[in-house]
Amino acid sequence: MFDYVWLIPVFPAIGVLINGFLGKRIEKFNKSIVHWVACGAVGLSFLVTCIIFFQMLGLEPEHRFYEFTCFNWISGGVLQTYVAYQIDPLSMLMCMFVTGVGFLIHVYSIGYMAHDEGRYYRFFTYLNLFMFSMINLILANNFLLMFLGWEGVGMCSYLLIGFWFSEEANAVAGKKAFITNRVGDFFFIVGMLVLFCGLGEHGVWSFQFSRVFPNVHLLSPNTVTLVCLLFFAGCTAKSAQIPLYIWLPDAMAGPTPVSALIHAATMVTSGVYMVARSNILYSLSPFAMGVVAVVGALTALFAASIGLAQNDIKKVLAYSTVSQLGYMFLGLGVGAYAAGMFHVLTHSFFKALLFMGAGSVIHAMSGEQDMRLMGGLRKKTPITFITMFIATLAIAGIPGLSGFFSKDEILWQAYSSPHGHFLLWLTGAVAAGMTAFYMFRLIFMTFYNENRAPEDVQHHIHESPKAMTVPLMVLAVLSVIGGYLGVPHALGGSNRFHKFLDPVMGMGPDKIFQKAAGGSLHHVAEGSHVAAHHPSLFMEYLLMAVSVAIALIGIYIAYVMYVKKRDLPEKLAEKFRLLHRMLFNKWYVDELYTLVIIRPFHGISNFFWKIIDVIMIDGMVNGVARVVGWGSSVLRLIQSGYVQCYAVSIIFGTVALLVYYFLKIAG
Amino acid sequence: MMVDHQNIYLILSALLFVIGAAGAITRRNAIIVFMCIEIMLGAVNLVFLTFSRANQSVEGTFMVLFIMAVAAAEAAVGLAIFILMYRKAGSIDVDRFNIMKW
Amino acid sequence: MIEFVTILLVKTLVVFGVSMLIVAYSTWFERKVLGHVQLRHGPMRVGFHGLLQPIADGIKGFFKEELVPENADKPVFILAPIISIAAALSLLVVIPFGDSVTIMGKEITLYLADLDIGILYVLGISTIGSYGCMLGGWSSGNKYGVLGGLRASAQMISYELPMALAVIGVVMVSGTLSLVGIVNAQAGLWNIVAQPLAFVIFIICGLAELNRTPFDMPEAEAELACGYNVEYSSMKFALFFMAEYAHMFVFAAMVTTLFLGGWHGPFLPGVVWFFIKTFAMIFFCIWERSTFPRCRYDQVMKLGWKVLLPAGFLNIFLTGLWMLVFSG
Amino acid sequence: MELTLLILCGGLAVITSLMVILARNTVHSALWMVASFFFMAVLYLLLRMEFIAILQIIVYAGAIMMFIIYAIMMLNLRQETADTEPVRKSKVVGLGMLVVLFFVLLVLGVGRGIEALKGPVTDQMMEKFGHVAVLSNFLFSDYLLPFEVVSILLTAGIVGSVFLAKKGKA
Repeated sequence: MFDYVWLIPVFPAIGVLINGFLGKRIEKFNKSIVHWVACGAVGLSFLVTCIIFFQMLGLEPEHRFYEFTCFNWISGGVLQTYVAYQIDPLSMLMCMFVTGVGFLIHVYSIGYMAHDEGRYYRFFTYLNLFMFSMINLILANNFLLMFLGWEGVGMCSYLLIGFWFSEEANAVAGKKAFITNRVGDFFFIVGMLVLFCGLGEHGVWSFQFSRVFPNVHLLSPNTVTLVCLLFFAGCTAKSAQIPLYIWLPDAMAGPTPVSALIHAATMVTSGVYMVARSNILYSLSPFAMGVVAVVGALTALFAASIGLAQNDIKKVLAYSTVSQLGYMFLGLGVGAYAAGMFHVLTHSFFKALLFMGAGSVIHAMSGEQDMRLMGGLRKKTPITFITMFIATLAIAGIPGLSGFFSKDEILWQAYSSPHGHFLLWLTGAVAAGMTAFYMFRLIFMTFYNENRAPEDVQHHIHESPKAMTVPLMVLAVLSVIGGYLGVPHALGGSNRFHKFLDPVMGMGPDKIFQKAAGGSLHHVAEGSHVAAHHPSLFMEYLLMAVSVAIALIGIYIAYVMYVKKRDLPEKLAEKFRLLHRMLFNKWYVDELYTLVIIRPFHGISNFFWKIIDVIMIDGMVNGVARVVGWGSSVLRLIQSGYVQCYAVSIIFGTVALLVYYFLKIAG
Repeated sequence: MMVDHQNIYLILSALLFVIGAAGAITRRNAIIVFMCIEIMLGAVNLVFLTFSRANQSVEGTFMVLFIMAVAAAEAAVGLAIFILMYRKAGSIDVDRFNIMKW
Repeated sequence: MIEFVTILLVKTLVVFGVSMLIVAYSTWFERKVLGHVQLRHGPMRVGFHGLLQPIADGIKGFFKEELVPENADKPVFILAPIISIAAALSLLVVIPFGDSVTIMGKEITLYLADLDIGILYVLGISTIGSYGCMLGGWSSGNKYGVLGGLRASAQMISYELPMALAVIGVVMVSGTLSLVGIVNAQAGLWNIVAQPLAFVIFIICGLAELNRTPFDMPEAEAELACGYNVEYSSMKFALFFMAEYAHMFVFAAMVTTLFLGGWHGPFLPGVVWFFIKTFAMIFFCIWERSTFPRCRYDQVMKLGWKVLLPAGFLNIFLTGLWMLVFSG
Repeated sequence: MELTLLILCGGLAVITSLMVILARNTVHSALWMVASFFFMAVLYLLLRMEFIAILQIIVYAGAIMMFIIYAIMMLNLRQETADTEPVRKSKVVGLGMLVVLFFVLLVLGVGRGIEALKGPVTDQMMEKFGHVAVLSNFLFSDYLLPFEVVSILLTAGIVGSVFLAKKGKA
């Protein structure tokens, strides 16, 4: 079955082709065919993924690696790139939840987009195209194909954010996302080329993971650090980290399933995936890891603080996503790659659920997104409420739910791993408290108290259709049980998740050098995840308790402020006016960017346009044209328009050639 | 029996080619110009066949086959153009058509 | 060498003589059949049941006054009937009247030449024949004549194609372009069975090429007052007339050769079979003339281009398919 | 015998071709052209290319010239229009160039081209590739692609001519 791995990306591609080329007609003919095709494609992908996944589970851990080459893609000199897919625990894990969550969101979209006449097929085409790109990104066995997927998801994100492009704000948000991502992609591609050339110096001209990673020890430490930082710069854009996170909150302009699929569950985690995939590289550069960890921790805190004061339900979730992504990078940065991936997994469940729940709420509120105008939805939309509540508990890190296990593991690693530090833990813990606060603030403002919406909207409040609620319920179940994949040793679990990822993750620098000495890649991976120094079990319990306590405090404050004494927020805002305004306006980061980057950029562009382009380049081009025009006006005199004159000139040329030939052989 | 008069064939085709070319550049009736071009093609065909035979290879023969096919296509389009010319200008005198200039 | 030339000469003379006789008497035959179809007697006065009528007609042709219109292009006017009859007679060269016979210890083939490309020769030369009609009509300087000539050429061009396509089907089945080869290939199964569609197409196209009713556009008496040969008289007209009947004979012989198995047949000698089939075809030509009304000109064109041409392609396609499937 | 035939038909081909460009009457020109094609066909026959020869007659004499005469008749172009304008200089120059061309061709082709020969040519050898079966074997194997391309060209030609000659559209 491994040889059929190409089917996974091909199904969505077929969906794209069908809906993309014929969608307009199909939609006119029968709308349900469109979503049957799209969901069917992703569902089949998911099915194939499942089969391969479980087949892989049946193998010994050291055999869980397989490469399948489809065809030669780029063949130029030393560069031989194939469209080839790689099956290993990491890629299959990502693929499982991307296709799985993707499928659920496709189904959810059927209900959510049902009223979008005429563009229904386009939405599903984009979604399928996104799935295709994302699968390529994940399954690729080389950086170039990964980059193709990387760009593809970026493009789909742009298309989907600006899906309702008739409103200018949406189009602007799309552009913002696209341009910000371009900046990151630029770094990514530069990093890729530096890596390629750096390895090429040592005779390894390849983008292929299975050739690059076993050879990274050949690189000089500076090169490794440079490559890692460039890659991470790419990730900051795609995975919305400081300083390039600014696009993600605006990206909420897109339809809610898009926010759930792309901007919460899948695409934004591709940066995490990329770092996890290149973990060997990062292991070789402690400095780069430090940067990743610090940026991740700061992002987690920073975004959480903004989330405290937002009123738009989707904006809150967006900043929450940024914050959670920060956690993942914190995990990666301290060398806990598996923990980071674990959080990717659990986060994708509850964040997709939250977004879809938010979508359901918005649906119920006839498109209203401001939480100040909501409230009291608990009774009218019970399923949405319960599922969202579960997700909120999960994200807040309440013990027993998935978020707890993954977040706690990251925090523990931030403190305990060789790369960790107490300050990192503290930042993370504070951010966790803030998370609990703003998430419950969201729940309380939305579902509790009385409804503050206008009369006519209130009448329309209703539970969403089955297509929307069923995915919610599925995800709710997953949010609850998802964490039990990786119950840590401290809580009596066996931490299966880590073991599963070990063949990919467990390659510290020392192992690489061992490998260079002659050992085989996957054998050394076995059992290597034994940390060098191991703080006591008591410490682990203590930190766990502290973080849970912080979360509970956050929840309690939220309860007090938004249910009990509802005038308290006003008063607090009055009192700490400056802080509130800073938070409310997102620390003025967008304005700062405008001032520091965009304005000068406009100035330079203007200079290039007015001086370089108009005067110099156009001048040259027009000058050439003028010279040619003058020459032509002279030459045109021999163009009489009479066919026979032309024939004579042809004969003249023939005679001249033949005479030349004759003279040449004669002389 | 030996078959060998290549020189005569070549001289003949050179003559025919020059005759055709002379007609093509001097006659004013487009249809006659067209026929002269056919004479030139015929001369070329003769050379091809002569050398095809001399070199004992079929390539020349196939060249001739394809030239004939192209000539047929050319005739169809050419005559359509003549009819169009006649319809537009009431004449197919090539000296009256010098609009193909700028 | 001498012997070879002698035999060839004798054969040529025999073929020419017999063909001319057939041509002459097919005019009589046509008038008789037409007469009987229309419940008349046809020519009865000259000889027994008008048997000497063709000879009388010939004499009349020789002795009538030669007329050349003032407006005519004289060289072309004279050339036109010559082209017509010459092309028709050239076609006799390749017709396989029968298999070889042994006379005085010599094996003599009953055809003048077995060309490698016989069927192409027939198609090529029969096109040349239509120059006669075109030029005759044009050179008379008569507008009916010009119209007739134009119609003749348009009709020739239109019906050449499906005819050639029909022949291609036969060639595919037989695997040779030689007429003798095609006849030999029908020893077991006649092509009319193997190629029924081609047969129908060939017959219709042949009638159109012969300018016979219902396709006698170039000379449609009612509209064009005899068309291309309106200004012709005496022997020049007679040549046109002869060419027409010679063409009909050649057509009948070609149908026999291509579809009806040529000289193949039980009991009787091959030559006899050949002539039986040929006369049956000639009779068919006359019979349908008396049966069908004349088509309109646009109908003729439409039939050629929109029905017969696609049908010809279909036939080739089906033949190819059939060969592909059944010959492996 | 063969040489006589060659010189006779070659001479006639040249004379008829000359008549094509000298005849004043367009139809006469066309008729000379037909005759010229016939003599060319005989020349091909003398080269043992009987298939090409019959194609010459079918394609050129049978189809192309038929078209041309049809067009001449339809457009009623019996006489060329009277020469009112003076002969252009370029035509005179062109004729001069053609004379040079002829001699260059003679020197180049006749003087040197024959060196490419591969020895004497026998009739048996010629049988091998003037024959239809041999030609068609090549045509449907080695030359299949050009053959198909030519078929597309012909289709394009038909469509193009129909479009061009269609009334009221162009």
